[in-house]
Amino acid sequence: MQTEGALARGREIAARVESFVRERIVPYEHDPRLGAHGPAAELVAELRELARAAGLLTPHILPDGCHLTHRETALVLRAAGLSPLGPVALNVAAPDEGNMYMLGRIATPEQKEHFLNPIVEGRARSAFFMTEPASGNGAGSDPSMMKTTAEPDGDYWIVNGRKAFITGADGARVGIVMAKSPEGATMFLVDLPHPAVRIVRVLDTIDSSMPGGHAVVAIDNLRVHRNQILGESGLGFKYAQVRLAPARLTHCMRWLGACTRAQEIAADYAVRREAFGKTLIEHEGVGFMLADNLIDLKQAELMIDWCADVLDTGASAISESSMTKAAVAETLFRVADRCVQVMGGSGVTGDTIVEQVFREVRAFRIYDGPTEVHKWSLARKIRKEALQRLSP
Amino acid sequence: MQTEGALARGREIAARVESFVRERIVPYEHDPRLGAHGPAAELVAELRELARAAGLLTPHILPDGCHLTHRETALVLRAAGLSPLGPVALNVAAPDEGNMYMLGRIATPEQKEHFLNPIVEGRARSAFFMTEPASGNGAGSDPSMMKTTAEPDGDYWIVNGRKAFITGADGARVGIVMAKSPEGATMFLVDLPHPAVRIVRVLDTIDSSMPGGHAVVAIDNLRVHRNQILGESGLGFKYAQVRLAPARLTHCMRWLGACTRAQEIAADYAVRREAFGKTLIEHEGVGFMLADNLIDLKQAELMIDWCADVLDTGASAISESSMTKAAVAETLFRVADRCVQVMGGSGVTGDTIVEQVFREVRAFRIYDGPTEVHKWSLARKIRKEALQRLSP
Amino acid sequence: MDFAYSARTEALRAQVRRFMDDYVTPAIPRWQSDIEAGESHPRCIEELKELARAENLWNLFLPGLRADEPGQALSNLEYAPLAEIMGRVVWASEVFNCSAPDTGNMEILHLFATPQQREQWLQPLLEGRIRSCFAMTEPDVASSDATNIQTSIRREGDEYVINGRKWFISGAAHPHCKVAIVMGVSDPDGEPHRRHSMVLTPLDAPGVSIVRNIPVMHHLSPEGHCEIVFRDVRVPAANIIHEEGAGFAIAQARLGPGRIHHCMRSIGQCEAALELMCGRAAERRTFGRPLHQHGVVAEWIALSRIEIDQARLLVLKAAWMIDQYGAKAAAREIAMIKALVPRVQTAVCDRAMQTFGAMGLSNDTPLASLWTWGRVLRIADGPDEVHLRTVARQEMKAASELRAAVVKSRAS
Amino acid sequence: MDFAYSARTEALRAQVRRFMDDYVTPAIPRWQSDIEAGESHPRCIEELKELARAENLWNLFLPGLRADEPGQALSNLEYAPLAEIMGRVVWASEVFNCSAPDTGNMEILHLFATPQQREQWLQPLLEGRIRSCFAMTEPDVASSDATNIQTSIRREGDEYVINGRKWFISGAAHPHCKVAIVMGVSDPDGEPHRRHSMVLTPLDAPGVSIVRNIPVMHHLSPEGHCEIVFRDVRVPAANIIHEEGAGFAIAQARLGPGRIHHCMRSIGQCEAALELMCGRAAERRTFGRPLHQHGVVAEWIALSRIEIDQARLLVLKAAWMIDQYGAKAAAREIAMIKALVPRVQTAVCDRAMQTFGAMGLSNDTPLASLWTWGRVLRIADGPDEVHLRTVARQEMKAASELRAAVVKSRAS
Repeated sequence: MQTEGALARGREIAARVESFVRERIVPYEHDPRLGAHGPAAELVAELRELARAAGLLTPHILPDGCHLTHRETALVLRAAGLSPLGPVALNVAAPDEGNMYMLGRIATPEQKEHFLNPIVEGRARSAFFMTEPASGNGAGSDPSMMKTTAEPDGDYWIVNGRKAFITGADGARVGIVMAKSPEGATMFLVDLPHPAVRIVRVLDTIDSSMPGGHAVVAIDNLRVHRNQILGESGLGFKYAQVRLAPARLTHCMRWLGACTRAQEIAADYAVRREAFGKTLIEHEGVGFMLADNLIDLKQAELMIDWCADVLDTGASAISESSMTKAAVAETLFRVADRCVQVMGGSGVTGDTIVEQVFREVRAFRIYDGPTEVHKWSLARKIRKEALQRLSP
Repeated sequence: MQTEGALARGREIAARVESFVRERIVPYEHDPRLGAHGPAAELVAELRELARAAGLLTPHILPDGCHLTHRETALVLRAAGLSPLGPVALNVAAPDEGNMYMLGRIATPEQKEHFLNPIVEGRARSAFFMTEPASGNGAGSDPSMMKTTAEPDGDYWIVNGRKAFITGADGARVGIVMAKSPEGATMFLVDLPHPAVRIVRVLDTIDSSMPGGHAVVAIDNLRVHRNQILGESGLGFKYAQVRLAPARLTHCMRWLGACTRAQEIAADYAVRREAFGKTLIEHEGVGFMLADNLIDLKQAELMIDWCADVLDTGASAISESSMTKAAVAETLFRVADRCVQVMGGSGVTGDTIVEQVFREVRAFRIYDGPTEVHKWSLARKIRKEALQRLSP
Repeated sequence: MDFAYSARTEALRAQVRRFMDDYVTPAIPRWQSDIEAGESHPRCIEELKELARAENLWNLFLPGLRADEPGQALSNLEYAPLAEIMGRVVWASEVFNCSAPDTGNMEILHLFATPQQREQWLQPLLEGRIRSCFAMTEPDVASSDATNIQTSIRREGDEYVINGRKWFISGAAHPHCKVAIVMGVSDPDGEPHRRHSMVLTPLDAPGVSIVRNIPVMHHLSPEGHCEIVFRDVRVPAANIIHEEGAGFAIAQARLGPGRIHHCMRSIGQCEAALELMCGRAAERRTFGRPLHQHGVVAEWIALSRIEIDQARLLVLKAAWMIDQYGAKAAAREIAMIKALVPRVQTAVCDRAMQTFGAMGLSNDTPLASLWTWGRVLRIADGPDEVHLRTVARQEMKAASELRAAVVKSRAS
Repeated sequence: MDFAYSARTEALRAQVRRFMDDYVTPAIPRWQSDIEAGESHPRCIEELKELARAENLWNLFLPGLRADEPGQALSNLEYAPLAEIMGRVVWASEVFNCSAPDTGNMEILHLFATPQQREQWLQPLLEGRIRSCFAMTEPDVASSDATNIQTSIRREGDEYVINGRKWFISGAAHPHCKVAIVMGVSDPDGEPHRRHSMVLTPLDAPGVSIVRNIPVMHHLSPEGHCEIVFRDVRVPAANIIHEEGAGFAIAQARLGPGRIHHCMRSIGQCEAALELMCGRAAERRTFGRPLHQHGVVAEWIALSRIEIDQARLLVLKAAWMIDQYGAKAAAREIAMIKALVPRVQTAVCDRAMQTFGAMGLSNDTPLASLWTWGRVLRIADGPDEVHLRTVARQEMKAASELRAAVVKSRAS
């Protein structure tokens, strides 16, 4: 738990981010360069130029390379998320934000210089090649079933495998590829595009906020120098854990921002639109949906802040972030669903961001671990604790 | 938001309360003196003697008459609530706890001496005579429709009316009676029992934790001296507001404690009991219910702490306490319902407190404002804010 | 396909409704005051039974009722809407000799009773002279998996010796309750589904003790949900039902129609709760308008109507399937309604209680008691989860057969 | 009461199912590639239409179809299960000349068309030579309250002059779509329910412009959900449907059977989604066992089956009521299914998507698209809230009549 005083820095940045997003980024929400697979590269560059000029690019990483605390990050990313374009514009979007976090903690100075800095500067996008196709008994979201291999070859490693749902792979300049070496799971840093890393196809999915969309990727005889191993061979899962809880949480922060804005839009609509002789919000069916949203948004915020506090103590927060991710994804989906319903016909068109937020949050209930996987691990934790209580 | 340091006092008291409740009070949970209308007076006295001996009676009021902060109170009342008998034993139960809070802030020194001190000392119970019968178009939960009257008669007032659902009226020694004087709503302090204040009947309700149950009361020509007016004539609703948000919140705290214990009991049951070849908790249907509870309990806790923080700033927290009361009552009911389901047949018997907690929390969704009344006022707040946003 | 009740059903519905209006509803205050006076079997019941039998509204639940047995034989589909009407008053079924658990017990005996069992137990049950209970659930094991049942039924010469503990034995506290059908293990080493047997056990046999009448959700039923201990209870070997090892199969068979009855009674209770809710919503005003003009209350009313009508149709379809194809073919539908209807009942009653505010928590309306009873039904006779598991298994089986058929038809 | 489909219905179900298996399903890839190539009316449709018409699987939705009109006349109850089968492939209804909004339009014209209107529009529609759209919803007003409709239809001599903006006009982008039935205000000072009229408006009339095909939930329908502007559009006065001021009444009447069709198609989509879910649950393993052995997935399968079966029964009952007593008598049931079925569809599809994990978010299965379509249906044609309001009003009315009857019978 952090005092108000300690959060002042984060509040100040968040306030600037909020004004910037509302004034400069929101007008781009109907830009024709927004495609089914996310905003086009040219649009991303244009938005980032605005953020750079405002001194707000990558606002959660300080000039000395330190990150804001997780609680401060929550304030900033919520503000960035007020538009689905905000996180991309400010360079706090997935997967770059999580990748920067992990590289900042594990990469060598040379690796940082070559791979991390361009991402931090908003000049390069990155992708995290972990998930594998479910068909053919690949890993899906279960990392222990990974089939991609890395075999040593002198100073080099040869990587082969198939990856699926790789967010932002199309157009990324930095790849972090997870493969199984003789020592175990290992991460390799790769310059992209690379002829051995082939985008098989970019999926058409219901979400559309992330540049490059989600790709199926084939890796055939990718040759990587051993200097490009992130950390040590065999410790890939350990590093993934470093990224895991914070990255779950930053998704929650961004989508909380988006749903907060959706609620504003829905409330504004409901006080203007009339039906059956009164404004929509005066109909209890509508007013109660918005009241439920008010409560749900507050609960999501409190869960995020709580989990951020735990992370700021230095704990890994594995189960806290599971609780938070499962609760926040489901809660925000209900919020977005109600906003759609309040908006009626306008809610299912692209005329406001409500429709997009609804689709995005639906997807969020699945990526970074479906709700059920988190509950499954929470049930195991409860079991373990009850057994300890009964026979200490 | 309060730092860990500032909460140390509350934590220390709460830890002692928790041990006391678990070790000394829980064994009374099958006491035959627990009736349909709450624990009998003799049992209450016996439990309070234990608390007094342990130095834990009325633990949220310090020897100098000051109260713990609301955040500290949350810690202490959660611990007290771990048994449905805990709050009564420790003298932090409704309605006494809220009455002590209000009297501590508004009563004159003489009134405190006569009416407040016996309650603080756990020697007297009190009742708050506000709600009126719904039939005959009485007030129900809408205080502006109050029909009980107070007419001046020299130095005295004559009070006449009908009250309903008066918790703890049967057996109370201190009554706070709300009536409409020519100046408006007014509160009168009354010594009970009193021949003019007649318990018409004590209702059979689904809850059973509160001594004296809930009574229908007839007040006929009750004569009260003007010294017994609480504060000023006509300011009754203002004083009720003083009590309102904190009393809502302490209900949330106590029932959070009770549901926390119900979850422990259900989890312990689920790791021991077997069905279809494995323990219950290994069945996902059961494990997921307990995981949902883990999340819900955390959300309830966070809402309570947030609202307590707002109260501790000195704000009236009317809408924050509406959000919290509505959210926590519904959330805890789901928790209790799942505990019943996990426990199977045992869950619907009195063999554990799970069954009682389920009934109590069902009632909590209605008293202190049904969930829908809170949502109704939240919807109005949203409307007001949206209108301000649109035409500032 | 036809959604209208048959002419015969409509006539019976009118008759039962009239009987309820003329005799049962007016007797409620007498019943209530007898119960409050500690009477476990209010006197009005026997008077009403005579009236019902005189109108031949008797044993309506038993499709196989023989011509020489009292009452009239109805199909499950014909009986279901009558059970709905009876269900509106919790104790009314007994008046028509249609109350659980006797109905299920009579069904079993009708199928399997020896001439001696028939004379000793079935005939008095059909005539409403005695009542019975069904002793299956045990406190120490998850009894929704019937193979877990542990009570021992050991053969010794010409007798069976019963040892074990049962709970939630409904009806055992009724003063007319004379016999229990006890399920237990007769062959501990047998194949799991052939291990159990059922024996008729007189409640006055030495060694049978009713330990307590368990308050369920804080409510003490006059007929009881009892905990019973059987200690070295000896019954004649002739008291076995059907044959040794048949216990599990009989238990399975027993459940179908009984669940239809329970569910239809619950539907009747839902209708009663919805009527109360509508009445309250019409009369009571808050914030300047009647409750039914508050959108949330209107929505509760609408959702309740939708849920009730859907649930009724599914229960009726299950009844129709039992009539047409037998209880086994209707196993999926029976599991569906058992998982569904108690949820609907608790949802509808919960909304009705909320509409009544604090009054909904009191016994001034029947809602709190209906609601808690609905909550119990989500657990009694197998918790929701067990029935959903059955439905899922059947669905997976059907889906895999369908996929196989598609593959085959493409190959051909 | 009988829950079996009639022999005729069973035969037709088998025939339609076979037609789908033999012709429609195999054409899906061709349809898909045509659509991806930008074709708004894939060629396979016209081929399939000829085959369907040859089998007389044509105009099955219209109970009043005359002997001299193409196709066969079925009751709503007979057609409903066929709509369920057709609904499994989103574009299949057109093959049988049973697609919305033409079905509703043909119904109206069948009732009200003048001989000239019949020849010019109804006959080509019945023969599947043209298509039509229904222009009611407006962006600027809450159109679920039809009295809000603002488009002006002004009489000028022998013509009507139409001015207004409509949106979500389904089918308007279909290349064969030739005519819109436009609802608008013809008598602004009239009594609210007599203010509106409907006129047949050719889409090629000067002043009609299709402003855009609105992507709905990020999905661009080839047939379109269009925004259309009418600016000083002139049509002959003879294009009025029925009479001036009849617009509101016709709009009400049009909705009943159309909602049955929509709902039954949705039920078919639920069945398709459940099949996919079961298939995935059988094949995919996580944490060491197949998904269907994970309790939560099994529960989803069971709940989906229960919800689908209940919803189907309620839709069939509504169809039966329309056949037996007319759409007006079935108004409550129609509102119930409109509020219910889209919720069931989104719930079932949502679970199926969750079972597929990330793949469920992609177009590699039809689930995401079915789910978003179900979500749209919770708003299109009146949001849930409006229909629940209707149900609640009917229920309050029924309950108050019942209370009055009880009071009266007690008094007598």
